Amino acid sequence: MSQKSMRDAINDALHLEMARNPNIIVLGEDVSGGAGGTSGQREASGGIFGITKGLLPKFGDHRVIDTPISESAIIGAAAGAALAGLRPVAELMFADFVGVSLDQIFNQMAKFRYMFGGRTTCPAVVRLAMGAGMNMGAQHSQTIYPLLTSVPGLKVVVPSNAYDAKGLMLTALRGDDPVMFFEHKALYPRKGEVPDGDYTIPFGEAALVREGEHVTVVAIARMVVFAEKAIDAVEKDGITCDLIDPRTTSPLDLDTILESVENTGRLVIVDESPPRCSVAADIAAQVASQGFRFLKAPIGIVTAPHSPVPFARELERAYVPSPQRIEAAIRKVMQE
Amino acid sequence: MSQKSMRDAINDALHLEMARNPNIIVLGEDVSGGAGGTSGQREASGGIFGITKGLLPKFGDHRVIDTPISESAIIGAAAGAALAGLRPVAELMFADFVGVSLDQIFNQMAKFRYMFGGRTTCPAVVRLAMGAGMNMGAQHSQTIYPLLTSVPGLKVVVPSNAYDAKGLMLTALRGDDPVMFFEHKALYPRKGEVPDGDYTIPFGEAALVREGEHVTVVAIARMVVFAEKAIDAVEKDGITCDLIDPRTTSPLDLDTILESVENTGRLVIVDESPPRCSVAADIAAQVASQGFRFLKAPIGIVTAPHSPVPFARELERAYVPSPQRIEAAIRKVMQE
Amino acid sequence: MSTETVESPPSSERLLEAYRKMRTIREFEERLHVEIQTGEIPGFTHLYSGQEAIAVGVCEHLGLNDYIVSTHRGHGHCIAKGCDVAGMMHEIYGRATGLCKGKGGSMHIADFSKGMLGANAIVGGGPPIAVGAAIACRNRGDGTVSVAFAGDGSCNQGTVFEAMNLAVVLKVPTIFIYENNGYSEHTGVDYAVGSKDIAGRAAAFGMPVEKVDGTDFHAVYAAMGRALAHARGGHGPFAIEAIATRFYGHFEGDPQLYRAKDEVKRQRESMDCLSIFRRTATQRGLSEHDLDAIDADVLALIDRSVAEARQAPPPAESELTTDVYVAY
Amino acid sequence: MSTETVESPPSSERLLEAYRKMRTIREFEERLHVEIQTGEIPGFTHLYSGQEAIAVGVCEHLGLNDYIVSTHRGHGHCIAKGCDVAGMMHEIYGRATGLCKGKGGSMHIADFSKGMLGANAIVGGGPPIAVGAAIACRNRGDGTVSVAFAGDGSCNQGTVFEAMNLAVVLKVPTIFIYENNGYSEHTGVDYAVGSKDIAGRAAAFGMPVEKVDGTDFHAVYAAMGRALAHARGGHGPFAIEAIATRFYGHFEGDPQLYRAKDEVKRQRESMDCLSIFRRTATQRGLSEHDLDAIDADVLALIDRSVAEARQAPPPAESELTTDVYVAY
Ligand SMILES: Cc1ncc(C[n+]2csc(CCOP(=O)(O)OP(=O)(O)O)c2C)c(N)n1
Ligand SMILES: Cc1ncc(C[n+]2csc(CCOP(=O)(O)OP(=O)(O)O)c2C)c(N)n1
Ligand SMILES: [Mg+2]
Ligand SMILES: [Mg+2]
Repeated sequence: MSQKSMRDAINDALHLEMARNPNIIVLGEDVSGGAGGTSGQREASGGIFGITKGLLPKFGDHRVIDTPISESAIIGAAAGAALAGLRPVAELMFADFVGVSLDQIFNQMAKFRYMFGGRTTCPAVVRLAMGAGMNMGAQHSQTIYPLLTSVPGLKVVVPSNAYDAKGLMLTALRGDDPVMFFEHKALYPRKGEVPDGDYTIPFGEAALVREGEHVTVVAIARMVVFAEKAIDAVEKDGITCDLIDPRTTSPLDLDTILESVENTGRLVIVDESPPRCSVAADIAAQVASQGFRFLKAPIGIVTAPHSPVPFARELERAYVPSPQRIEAAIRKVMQE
Repeated sequence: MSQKSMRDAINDALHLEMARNPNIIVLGEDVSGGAGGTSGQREASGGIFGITKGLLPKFGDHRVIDTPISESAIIGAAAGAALAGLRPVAELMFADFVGVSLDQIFNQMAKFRYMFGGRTTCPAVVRLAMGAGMNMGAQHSQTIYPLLTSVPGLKVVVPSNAYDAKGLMLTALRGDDPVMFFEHKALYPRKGEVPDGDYTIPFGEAALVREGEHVTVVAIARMVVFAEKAIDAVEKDGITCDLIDPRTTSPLDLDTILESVENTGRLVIVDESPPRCSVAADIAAQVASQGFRFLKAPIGIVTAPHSPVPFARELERAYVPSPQRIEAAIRKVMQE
Repeated sequence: MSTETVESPPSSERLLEAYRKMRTIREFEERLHVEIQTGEIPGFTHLYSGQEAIAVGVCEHLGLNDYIVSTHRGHGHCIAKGCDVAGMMHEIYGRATGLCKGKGGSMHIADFSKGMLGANAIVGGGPPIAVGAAIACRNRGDGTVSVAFAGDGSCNQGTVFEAMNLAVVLKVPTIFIYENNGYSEHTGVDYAVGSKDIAGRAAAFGMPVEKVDGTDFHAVYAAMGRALAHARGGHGPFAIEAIATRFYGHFEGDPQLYRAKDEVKRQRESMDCLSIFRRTATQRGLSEHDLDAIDADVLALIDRSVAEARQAPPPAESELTTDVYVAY
Repeated sequence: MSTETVESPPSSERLLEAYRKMRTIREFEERLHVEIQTGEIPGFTHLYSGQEAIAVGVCEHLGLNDYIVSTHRGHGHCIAKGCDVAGMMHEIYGRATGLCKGKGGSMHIADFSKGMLGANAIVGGGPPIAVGAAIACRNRGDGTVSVAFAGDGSCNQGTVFEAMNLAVVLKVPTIFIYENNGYSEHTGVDYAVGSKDIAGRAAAFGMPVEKVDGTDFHAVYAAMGRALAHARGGHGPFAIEAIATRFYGHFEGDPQLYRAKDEVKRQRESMDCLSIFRRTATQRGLSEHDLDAIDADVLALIDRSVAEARQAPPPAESELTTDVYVAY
């Protein structure tokens, strides 16, 4: 057990599993870096976010593959390699780049197993760095996971902390379905206790991060951190909350959410995405359909506004759901 | 006024507006057809679905532009032409092809106006043929509109009949935002009364297709047709329904839905898409949040299953929400 | 896999096998053309008639561990790679007994036991997948290769270019087969491909290319032999542009207004790879009698496949939500 | 627009103007390099230092009605096309007074009054947009053109290939400027571009290409003159591959481990377009004194821009939901 950043925790999982399973390959832009450079130094990068550091020296360039800027080919190659017996981990770098590679994700990878009558699987992992908070502008700050949660055939992982990230990555690397592994950029440096060895966290099992009586709060990825702050704030007034981190949005652990809502009667959902067809909306709909009788108050939904992510610091700060907005939503459902 | 298919109604709108506004261009694969063919006959196609028939002879090949199979370039060119003062109408053919062109839709078109501080608009229309029902398999049968409804900056149109299709298309061609115009393939041949002349239908204004007392049914595109059958069936037992056709999912006319739910207390939503992060989920969430006090029963949600679209006739029939399933959902919310 | 070296001319056993495959493809498609008119076959179907020598000339070199990735017009590639013909017919009819249990259909036939990684209804969808499979080949180091079939129209899709560059950069054994049949849907290749040809583009991406007559099995076979020697030798990708024509419309039901009136008729006379093959068959030591016997065999196989497919059961409704991760 | 014909050598007024633009870009970037270290500038920033002669050599030919489409490394293109320098600085600081009200930032500067259709943070996002703008140019029939700037790395993105083919097919006046600065992020062009060069690819797509020294303003200017004559003459697209280098890392903060230790130092000595320009300036009838005066002017402008930008107000919170269709 040691204190590790989420960045190191994911890196750790890749190291562990690549050592264990020779079929795992990693590919993407600058996952190692330095190819064709004048210093002769490979590993000049280790991934723009450093997640694939140290893999090339250990596993060589047949397994750690730097690619040109060709996201469709990167994801397509991952899909094809998976059909041919490998277990590729493709780095898409910014989640926003699903724009240039969606076909290979949603028409190919996601559908192979079904279209081909179950005669194959497609065990590929796509890693996507997501989220606002670093003023990277409208094309480098989106959350995207709602879009991929809507696609049958994909599993979607949205860790909120280092421990979960490692365990979920190890699960992803051992599963048989394509996995979209979302890493929130603002969480990369956040540290937590992470065991050094092997452990997995099953998909479709939410974490009950906090226990309380009055309100169920469901929050995703970085929003878990913000929700904790909001819950701390309302606790001073005697309002206690269940805080549920779904960890994977597909499969979604609806049971844990419904059980909690049965106890609390009140639900607030926090999602950094714009509101329409979001995962927040998705969870709200499922509860309104399957847990309606438990609800004592309207469902509180806290999301970004329905606008692109703005650049300026002040605007971006206002864009991302804040602990204060979450707090207000909790108080509001308590008043009804 | 004359009986026209939805196909002809959309064609009509294009003819009308292209004659009126010289800045409108149409581009896509085989929108005319025959270029480079050995017969010398242009207009060999008029669009794979015949929607752009007759445009080339009237408006010439500077305005009716056949393209190679390059969807990113087609949509990107539409985006660029729109910035440069034209009003392009790009045919994506099958909606499923957003996979190979999403970036130009969601990172470019959708965001220009915002990213560039309101200094430009991007008046482009993208036409997408969607939906199951013709056994075209997993990559040619999806609905896709939930995915694009989630994107801030896009307007999303989902007509259910010929009359609306023409009026909504004329609105699309005169607006200043990018519009995703979804045409359900199974609706193309369906006829309805369509005025010959000019008329527009505003975005964000739902149609109240039927009026009733007991249940609010919201249905989208082809599902409106199926919902009518279901409503006919339950009427025999004295259950009457409001049937609301949102016509556009972005903007969404939530007010009309909320007003109706205030009267009926019961809501069933029908969406041909898979369930997760669907427009059905989106509407349910908004009602559970903003119209909770009106609800007397759990919200009924009728969607496709969370699977790709299967090929075989029997399976595809089971995939698409049927009048029977809608009827069952209406009866179920009445029992609670 | 062939016992000949990849560059030697084919044995007469192989030639007979090649003829059988080409004839099977032809009769499969000709029969579909008829059966589609009964309305029993769901969806829409793209026939490969006219291009048989390409699929077979390429695949006759391949073993079960070599991969191919196909297109929307994939029946020929499937048969050439050894997919079960009856299983294909059942699939096209949407039967539970189809190669993909009736869930895929004409545009999504795959058979992983044969190294056939799937037809693809997205134009340009296949080549990146083939490059991925080639990474697996390279990493296994067993001399296997991966082949991407792609049409002339697909050669304008960005994914195809990306795939070529990636294959060159990684030096993986991908062979790109560009089937130039003159049309993408209702548009001629001279319009849609802005450059002189497709081969020149592949060359500009940095790989060796050959341009061959796609109606001549022997020409395709020979070029593929050289491609294979190159790829198996660890020299990276190779491309072949094969010129042929399709004897039917883009899909069944296409009125083909873009084609000169007698074009198909003329092409059936001058560009039929089966007639062309037969013309020199005896010189190559094959007997007319053997070829006729194959023809009869093939017709019987197709008859049987259709008859069975018509009677076969549809998939059970429970199949709707199997073979996919689902949770609700 | 220039009164000279596109193919004649530039007048001394134009040369002074070009020098001013190049110097402005250089000082803008050098200053940003310093200011970024204060932490006051949000986001991440890609500097154009070293490539100035390309942007300016190209844009000096263009009028307000000609379009350009830019990249993530767009400051140079903006300045060359005439965007307000202070407005750009304000934008990069995220101020309400920025060219895009602070909502775009460094990677999303646009100025439609100047024909600058936008920087683009998606590699390869721009070229298709430029082809669209060229359709508008063609349809207007006013002789205007549309220019796509793209990096060597972007030349592996499918969208760029699609754009080239589409421009050739439609014969629209798009000029593709490939800025080969040797790197895409931390990867060298010799690795990522599998072919011999980028120019050869463009040629294979069917358009004329020139390869020029991108550190030599005069070479770029001359090539662009020929490109423009071609495009304005209705002959369709044209491509230029311009070789240069970037004097900084991929983005600010890049430790550049992929570059030889003294590479940048050597390049600053031998590949600095400003020194190179100055070397022959007097021969071309420009006085050292005039150039020095421009340098002083430019420094003052940059100083003023930074000082003002630091004081300028942020966008109002209401801006969060303006300039976008919103309704829920
Ligand atoms: C991405 C995509 N765009 C468009 C289509 C529609 N489409 C199907 S086949 C086809 C023509 C393909 O032409 P070519 O590659 O020459 O193959 P051929 O049909 O001649 O075998 C088109 C445009 C598609 N299926 N996928
Ligand atoms: C689609 C996409 N993929 C990857 C990136 C990340 N990225 C930004 S700049 C860059 C390198 C671009 O190289 P090049 O085109 O040579 O331009 P340069 O940075 O040298 O100006 C990459 C990979 C991106 N922004 N967009
Ligand atoms: Mg073709
Ligand atoms: Mg570069």
